[in-house]
This record gives sequence, C-alpha cells and structure tokens, in this order.
Amino acid sequence: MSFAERMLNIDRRIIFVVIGLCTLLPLLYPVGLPIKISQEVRGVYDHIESLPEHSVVLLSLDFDPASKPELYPQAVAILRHAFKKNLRVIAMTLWVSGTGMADELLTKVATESGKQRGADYVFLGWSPGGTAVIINMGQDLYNAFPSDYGGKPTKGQPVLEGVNSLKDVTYAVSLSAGNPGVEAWYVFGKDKYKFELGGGCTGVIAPGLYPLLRSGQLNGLIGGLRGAAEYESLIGEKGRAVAGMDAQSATHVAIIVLVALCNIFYFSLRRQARQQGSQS
Amino acid sequence: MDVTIIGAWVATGLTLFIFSFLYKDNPLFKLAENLYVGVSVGYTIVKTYDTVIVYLIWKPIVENQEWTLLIPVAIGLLMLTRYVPKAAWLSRYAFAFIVGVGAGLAIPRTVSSFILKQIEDTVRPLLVLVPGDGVTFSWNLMNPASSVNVIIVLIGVSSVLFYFFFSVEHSGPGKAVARMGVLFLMIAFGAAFGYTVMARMSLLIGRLTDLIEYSDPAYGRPTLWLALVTIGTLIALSRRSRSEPPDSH
Amino acid sequence: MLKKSANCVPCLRRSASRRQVALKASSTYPRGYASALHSLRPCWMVFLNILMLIVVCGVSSAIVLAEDQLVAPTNLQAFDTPNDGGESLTVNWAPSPLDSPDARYQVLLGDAGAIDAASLKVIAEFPAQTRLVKDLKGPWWTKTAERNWHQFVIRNGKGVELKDGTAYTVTVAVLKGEERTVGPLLRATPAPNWFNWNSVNNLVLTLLFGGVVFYSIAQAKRREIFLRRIPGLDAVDEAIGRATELGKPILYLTGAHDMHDPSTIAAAVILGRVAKRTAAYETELLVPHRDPITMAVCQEITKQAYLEAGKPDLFKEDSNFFITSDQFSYTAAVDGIMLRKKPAANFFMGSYFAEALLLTETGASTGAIQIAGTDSDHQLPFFVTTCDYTLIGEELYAASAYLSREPVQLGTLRGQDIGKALILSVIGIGVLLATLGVVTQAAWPQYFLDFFKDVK
Amino acid sequence: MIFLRRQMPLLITMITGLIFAAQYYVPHPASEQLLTSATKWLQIIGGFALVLGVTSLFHVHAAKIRRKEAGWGYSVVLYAGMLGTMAVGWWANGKESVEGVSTAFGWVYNFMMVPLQGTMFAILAFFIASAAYRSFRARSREAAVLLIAAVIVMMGRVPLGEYLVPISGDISQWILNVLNASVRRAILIGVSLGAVALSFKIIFGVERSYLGGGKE
Repeated sequence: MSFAERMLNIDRRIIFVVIGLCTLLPLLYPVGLPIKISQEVRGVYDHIESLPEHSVVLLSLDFDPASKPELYPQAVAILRHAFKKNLRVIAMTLWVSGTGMADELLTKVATESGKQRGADYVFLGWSPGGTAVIINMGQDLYNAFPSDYGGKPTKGQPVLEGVNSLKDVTYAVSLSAGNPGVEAWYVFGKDKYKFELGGGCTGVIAPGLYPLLRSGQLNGLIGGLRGAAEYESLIGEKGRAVAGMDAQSATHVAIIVLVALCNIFYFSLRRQARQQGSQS
Repeated sequence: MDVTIIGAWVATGLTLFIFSFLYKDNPLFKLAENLYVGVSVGYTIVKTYDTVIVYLIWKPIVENQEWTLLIPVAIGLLMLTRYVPKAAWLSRYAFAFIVGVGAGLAIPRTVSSFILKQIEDTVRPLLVLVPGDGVTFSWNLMNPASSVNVIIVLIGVSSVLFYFFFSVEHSGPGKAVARMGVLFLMIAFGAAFGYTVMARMSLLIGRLTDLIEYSDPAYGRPTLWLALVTIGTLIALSRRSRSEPPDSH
Repeated sequence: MLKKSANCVPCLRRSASRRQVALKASSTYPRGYASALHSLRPCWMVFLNILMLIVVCGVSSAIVLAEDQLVAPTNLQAFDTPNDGGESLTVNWAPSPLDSPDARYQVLLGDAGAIDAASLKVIAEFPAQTRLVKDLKGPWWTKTAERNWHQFVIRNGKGVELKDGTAYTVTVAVLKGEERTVGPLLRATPAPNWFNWNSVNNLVLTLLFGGVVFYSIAQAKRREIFLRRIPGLDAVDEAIGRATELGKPILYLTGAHDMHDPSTIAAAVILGRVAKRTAAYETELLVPHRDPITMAVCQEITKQAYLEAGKPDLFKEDSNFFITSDQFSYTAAVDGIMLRKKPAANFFMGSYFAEALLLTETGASTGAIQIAGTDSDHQLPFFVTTCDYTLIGEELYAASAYLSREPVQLGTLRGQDIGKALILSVIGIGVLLATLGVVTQAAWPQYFLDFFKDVK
Repeated sequence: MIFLRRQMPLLITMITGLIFAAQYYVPHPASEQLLTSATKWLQIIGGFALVLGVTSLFHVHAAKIRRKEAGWGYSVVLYAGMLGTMAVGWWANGKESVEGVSTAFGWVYNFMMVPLQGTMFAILAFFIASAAYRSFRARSREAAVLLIAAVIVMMGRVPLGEYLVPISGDISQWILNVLNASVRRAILIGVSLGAVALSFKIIFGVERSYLGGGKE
C-alpha cells in the first residue's frame, strides 16, 4: 500500500475531529474578520429602509428547527430592522414545526424593542394547505386566519388596520428552507396581489433562487448564515451570525484543503497505476 | 428557571446522542432518532388539531354559522376512508378534488411566473442605449445587466435547454452545444455545492454554539458531564459488541 | 362571450360619456373619435382606435400650440377600467405642450348628478409630465390610448369608494401657478369584467403547449417516436459487465419516495433493465427498500425481467428486501451492506435527500463503479462528484421512457421537447428583435416581444 | 358502480382542474369568490391530509411492537414521544407560550424537538468533510469544473476567503449571478414545462397514479 493509498484510507473519524475543532476553536476564540455586503442582501435592507413609518411588512417564517442556525439570525435581524423603522409587522409560518420557534423569536425581539403584540405586530401562527394559504390571504386575510396564534380574533386588531388582504401589504419577506417558501410566495402571492417581495433562504436552496432575483421577481435575497451576518452588520447589531462567520471561514478553508488533498492523492495514485501499467 | 436547567440538560443530552452517530450507528442515536420522529409527529397532530379543528372549523361554524365549511370537512373525512378497505375507493373523491384544484391552479401560474417571466428576462437587447453615447456594448462583468453578461446568460440558457432535448441526437454542432451545456451545468452544480457546504457548516456552527452555551456553570455544565456519559456508554457498548459477531459498520 | 359581457351597464355609460365629450369637442374633433371611449372593446378595435388617436392627437396639439393661455385637458376620456374585477375607473387625456415641470394635473371625482366642477373632490394631484401611458405595464393590445397620453386609474382607497353599476362624474384639471382650468365633466360607471385580456397570451401559449403534449402522446401511440440514446445507459451495461468479471454483486437503490413519485417509477423501470442484464450474466442483485409497496412492485419487475431473460430459476424472491422507512437507519444499514458485500456496482436511481452523500461516499470508498440518476437537484452536485456517471434531472425520465417505450411517457417527452424548441426560437428571435429595437429606436419589435411577456 | 369508482373521480379532477385553471383569466368578483372559498377548503382538507400522512407511521410501529420485531423497543420510544407530546399539547391548548410564558408544550418543543431536528442535519457537516477528503475527486473534466467552481464559491462566501484572495468575492458573485442563474433558469423552464404537462395529463385523466389503490 502506497503512502497516498494509506492516507486516503485513514479512519474518517479523524476528519470528523478536524472539522469539529475548526468549528469549535473560532467560536471560543473569535477573530472578527470584516464582512463585505453583497447586492442581494442590500436589496432587502434598502427596501425596508425606504419604507415610510407604519407600512405593513409581512414576514413569513417558512422554516423548521432543522434550519434554525441559518434562518433564525436572519429573522432576528430583519425584525429588529423593521421594529426600529416603526413598521407594522405581520408574522406567520407555513411550516408547522416552525410555529413554536417563530413565536419565541417574535416575543423575544418584540420585548427587547418595546413593541406590543396586537398594536405593533401580530403573529398569525400556522395554517395547513401551503400555497392555498397564500392565495386565501391574497383574497381575504381574515378568512385565511380568523384568529392569531394566541386565539384572538384577527379582525379589529390595531396592527391590521386597513389591511384586508395581501394587496394591502407593502413588503413581504419569506424566510424559507424549502417548499412552500419564497417561490410559492411569488407564484401564488406576488404574481397576482402585487406586493414587493424579498427572500431569505438556507444555503442549500439559494442558488436556485438567482433566476428570480435576476428577473426582478425578488428584490433581494439573504442567503444562509453569511447573508444573516451581512444583514446584522448592515443594521449595526452584531449577533449570532457575525459570531459564526469565523467558524464558517475556518471550516470552508478546511474543506478546500481536504478537497485539494483528496485530488493530490487521487492523481498520484493514478500516475502510479499508469506507471505500473506501462512497466508490465 | 429550574425548568430551563432541566431543559438544557435534556437538549444537550439529545444533541450528543445524535452526534454519537459519527462514531457509528448505536442505540443512543436510535433512541434519540425515534424520539425525534415521535415528538414531531405528536407536535404536528396537536398543531393541526388546534388550528384546523378548533379555529378553522369549529369556531366559524359555531360562532358564525358558516355551514358551508362542512363540505371540506366531508371531503377530508373521505380521505380517511383509506383505512377502511371496503370504502377505500371513496378516498379517491377527495384526492380527485385536491389534485384537480392543485393542477388547475398551477398551470397558468407556472406559465406566468416560471416560463414567461424567465423568457422575458432572457430576451434583452444585446446593445444598450446610453444617453449621449448612443448605442454601446458594455463589457462590465460585475454589472449583471451588462451586454456581455446578457450574452453569457443567453448562451447558458440555450445550451442547457438544448442539453435536455431528447428528440435530436447530440452529434455534429449539437454535440458542441450539448458539451457547452454540460460545462454550464457543472459550474452551477459547483456553486450549489459550495453553498450546500456553507449551509451544512452553518448548521454545525449553530449546534455547537448551543453546546457551548450549555457548558456554562449556570446550567451545571451539562455539555461536559453528558459528553462523558455518552462516550462512556459508547465504549461500554463497543466492548459488549466485540464479544458478539462483528459489527456491520 | 366577451361582446355579450359588455351589455347594459357599459352601454349606458358609453352613451353618457359620448354625449359629454361631444358637447365640448364637437367643433374640433372628428366624430369617429368618440368610439374610442368604451372600455370593453375587442382588441382589434383598440388597435384601430389607437391609430385614429394618433391622427387626432396630431390635430389637437397643433391647435393647442396656437393658443397661449392654460388650456383644459383635451381629448379627455373616462371609462370603466377594462380587464379588472370592477370598482375602478380609468381616465385618459392627450398630452399638452404646456406639460412643463411646474404644471400639475388634478383628477376630480363626484356623484353622477354633479354639474359643477366645484362639487367634485380632488382625489389625486401629480406633476404634468408624469403618469404617461408608456410608463404603465401592460401589453400593446390592451392599451387604451397613445404612448405619450396621460392615464390615471381611480381605485378604491383613501377617500374613494367606487361601487360597481353606479355612475360617477370624473374630470381632470390642470394647474399652473395660480391658474387652474377644469376639463369637461364626464360620466362613467365601473363594472367587473369577465375576461382579462392582459393575460390572453398566457392562455394561448398554455393551450398551445397542452395541445402539443396531447398531440405528441397520440402520435406516440400510433408510431415509433425517435428518442436519442441516453449515454448513461451504456454506462449501466458497462458496470454490470464489470461486476460479472469480478464475480461481485450489484446494489440498486430506488430512492426515498414511494411509487406515486415519477422518479421512483423511472427507477423501477430502469431496475427492470438492470435485472435483465444481471439475469443474463448471472450476477447477484441486491435491492434494499425503504417502502414496502415499492418493494412489492420491484419484486414483480425483477421476476418479469428474469423471465424475459430466460432464467426464471435464478430469480430470488429476497433480492428485493425491506429494511426500514427511517432515513438514517436505512442509510446506516445500506452502508453496512456496501462494506460487507463490497458490490462491484452501485446504482442510485430516484429521489434522494441528505442521505445521498453518506451512501455515495461509502460506495466510493469500497471502489465500486457508481451510477446515479436523480431529479433531486439539491443532491446532484454530490452525485456528480462521487459517482462515475450521473443521469441529471430529466435524463432520468428520458432513460426510463427510452427503455419502457411507453407511449404516454414518450409523447410527453416529445411534447416538452417541442415546447423547449419553441422557447429557444422565441429567445433567439426575441433577442434579435430587441437589439434591432434599440438600434433603430423603433417600437414595432415590441408587438412581438409583448406576446412572450408576463404582462398583467 | 364502476362509474362511481373509476370514472367519477376522473370527472371531478377534470371539472375542478378546468374551472380553477380558467379562474385565473376571469377577474370578475364571482370568480374571485370561488377562489376564496376553494382555497379555504384546501386549507381545511390540508389538515386532514397531514393527519393521513402521519398515521401510516402509527401502523408501521404498532405492527412492530405487536410482533416484537427486532428493535421494537425503539418503536415504543417513538410512541411514548408522540403520545407524551400530544398529552402536554392538549393540556396547553396547543400553545407553546401564553403571554410570552412558555408552557409544558413549549418546553417539549424547545428542549426536545428543536435540538433533535437541528442536530440531525448538523451531523451532515462532518460527512461532507469526510467525503471532501475521500471522494470529491476530479475524475472527469466535468467533475473538475464543478470542483473548481465549488472552491471559488466557498472562498468567496466567507470573510477569510475574501481576505486571502480579495477577488474571490467578486468572482463568486459573478458565478452565482450570471452563470448559475442562467443554468437555473434553463432548469426552471424545463421543470415548469414538465409540471404543466403533468398537470394537463392529470386534468384529462391520462395520468392517474395519484388516485392510488392499484389498478382496480
């Protein structure tokens, strides 16, 4: 067995340890490298920045705990921004297992921003049907959500004054980890009810949303933890995402090194095989 | 506060049990995994009951006499006839309705959002009219709307569309176009690959951040103690299995 | 249908508004012009009207030029907004040479009985050079006025509450400094419409594509349809050959979904082909399953394949076996099989999630030839890097159609191909025309391009 | 009887499909009202579908426990988790928190479901790393292109990468915005054509696998 072969066949648990350390050490001893802001994230930020006070923003938290590390910081950053701008926030989720997380998140950010449920924001909770919920909200919001998360009737809540359907929403942001998510909000929402739409998503689905971004169907896109970190830097409140960026850097570099090693060993093995082939 | 401390211990323990899969598939992992499936099913049932039965059906009917809502309830109940072999065919009515409405809703909307909109943005002039300069060709790669990028997008869209074209043999000039399509595809897959790596690493970062938080003395350092317990159990288990037939992993 | 929907209410309004304009404009404007006022006209008439408006517009602006003082908006028209759900009115008026940055327009609205402009309410005010028809979205076939005309759509909102079937008085005033001149009072009635002509292109293209698909399916039922050979299938044969040489088994996975999913169906069809080969070469086949029903179906398919290969005695009932429906337990078990039995070839067909990488990585480490085919685009990068050959997305369906020769599958594939060819040509012609449009500054390419836009 | 079992469902699909496809082009309030009611119904039916989806799990694991199959103990854990969650859920009226104070249901959610689900996917990070070392090889020109693009994007998306190779950020932006977007667009168009064709086939009864229940 050659060196390359031996190296390729090492116990993979050694790699697990390496990657674990690459994550853990930067989290314990952060460096704080500067974060460049991309156009996509700025699209969402600038739009919220440009909205007049008391505009209605809809935040659909379409993710479950599996994507919490990526989308939770995005949600916190956008909410802080919206509350700072005194916008009215309608929050909801299309993913049943994300309901509790969305509720906890809203309560936390609203409390620190001194906002009142019912007056400054409302959490509609979850409703089954996915795309049907979006269409139904576009037709009549009170029909889709007769009551909010806490069981209070939605009709008559001060925060929803003048809002009858999605047509009365100025800006909607869907933070999604899959389907139903950003795409569904475009196809079944914006396409007909004509609100402006921004997106936030996990890294896995982000590349698939770029055609919609290019064609202006989305006016901005926050991709993954990196996107969240950019948004946190934009609003000047560094949180979990910025803190995670060093670890992200370290793991990426580690993966790149591993891929490089893999290919070096692979090609040296191939050359060996070819040499042996020509000798025999 | 006490409840939170117990919670921290439980959460840490379950997190570590699942991480133990990295060592190998073991009973601790299976325990956590099955608990996860059970809890999420239970959660879904409770949420569905609360949202659908209570707020979408019961209250509107009792408080506003919206009797028409009994129709979807009937359709929903038809769906459950799947479990009664003799009446299972009734469930077809429910599926026929859902699938029919779904297909009908999807057709025009898909055409509008994913076909027409996408064609519209691909069909752009190759030259731009700059006031004062007249008609120009812009070379700026960083501007997504520049002429050169418009051409690249055009080539990408056409060659990839051609690659998934099955009525024509990929030979002659077609072969070159298809090869171009494959190269474009590979670059896009590369981008997706990079992004997916980023996403998975972020998830790990998120979990480790929680574990670090739970190693705080305020919680009684559950991370430390439970890590020891998990490792100890794994060692004990592997000792026991060594005396038995060799493991599958 | 459409003509019929333009019955009583719009007719009433039409005659009322025609009278209004005629009163004021009879001396200056050609009579035929009034016909441009009704809202629910068919498209070809709109087009004719626009041509007429071009003429009218030239005449009127020449006249206005000769005057010096502030002139009321000319060619004012008010009518029910076409192609909508009602509760809305549209006002059009011609541009004036006095449309300078300091001039402003006001839109006024009141009850049907109003005879004095003073009793009307100002519902909007904007600079004179804004709200032009050309700034509005919408295809050319539903435009109600020339490109450089002004258009304002009155909708329900703050201070405005329009009711369908009720007539209203509408007018436009022009302001410049202290001066203010009010246009003629027009009457119009909002009404809901039964068809949205803005999306007629969507309807035509959808029907066209649907027709093409069914036509191709009918064709496929009658005669052979050509389908190019999928290179991945050669790789399949090659892998089975190598497994035979090495005397090692073949592992075949059908993915995470059940038999309702097209990807699983495709995987089952390809399994039939693989099983036929393994039967011919007398190679062992292992098919672990995640879904009992899929397992039963695949068992039948395998049996049939062995029968067709003339080796029914070699068929083993337990070559298809159920492990567990649980994602990661299944993965761990299959990884175990790979490490113990060291299959010479691994096939991953169908739909996969996060387990894909765990499976292919283990497979790669055992040195097996790996062939994947999946429509799960999020897992494709991993398959491409860890497998020797990957059927990408639609190629999986094409491979299955190629093997099964089923008319519905073949026809659908052909129909989609025609759709793609159409789109490719639209993109090609469109880019040329759009570029020509920029170079020559002509508006006519838009007549083609609008038809392939999503303009609502 | 055969009509009721076989043709009738197909007829329902066809009629509802055609109505709701046509609805898109009709702006009249009557058509909008139809859409409002139908989507409300779908919401409610969606709830039943969800229950249907999870109950198959009941059967599988109940059978396992009854027959005392290998690993039936884990099925008991699953049942315990499910029933326990349902009990606290109903006790708390299905709310994770009341006036910002967490309930027992919220506790189960926050300290069991969130870490369990989150960690399930976090372990994939390790497997990606190990696959990066053992299997991400440039075994063909295509795979080489893929890996190079991947490395650039990985560099360009983290601060350290941009710090080490400043241009990597711009290049990865360009790859995503132009190259990646064009490919995704072509895929999107292709997939949408497939989806529209499938919907047509469903409406006109050519595709009926959704009805299930074998070839009765």
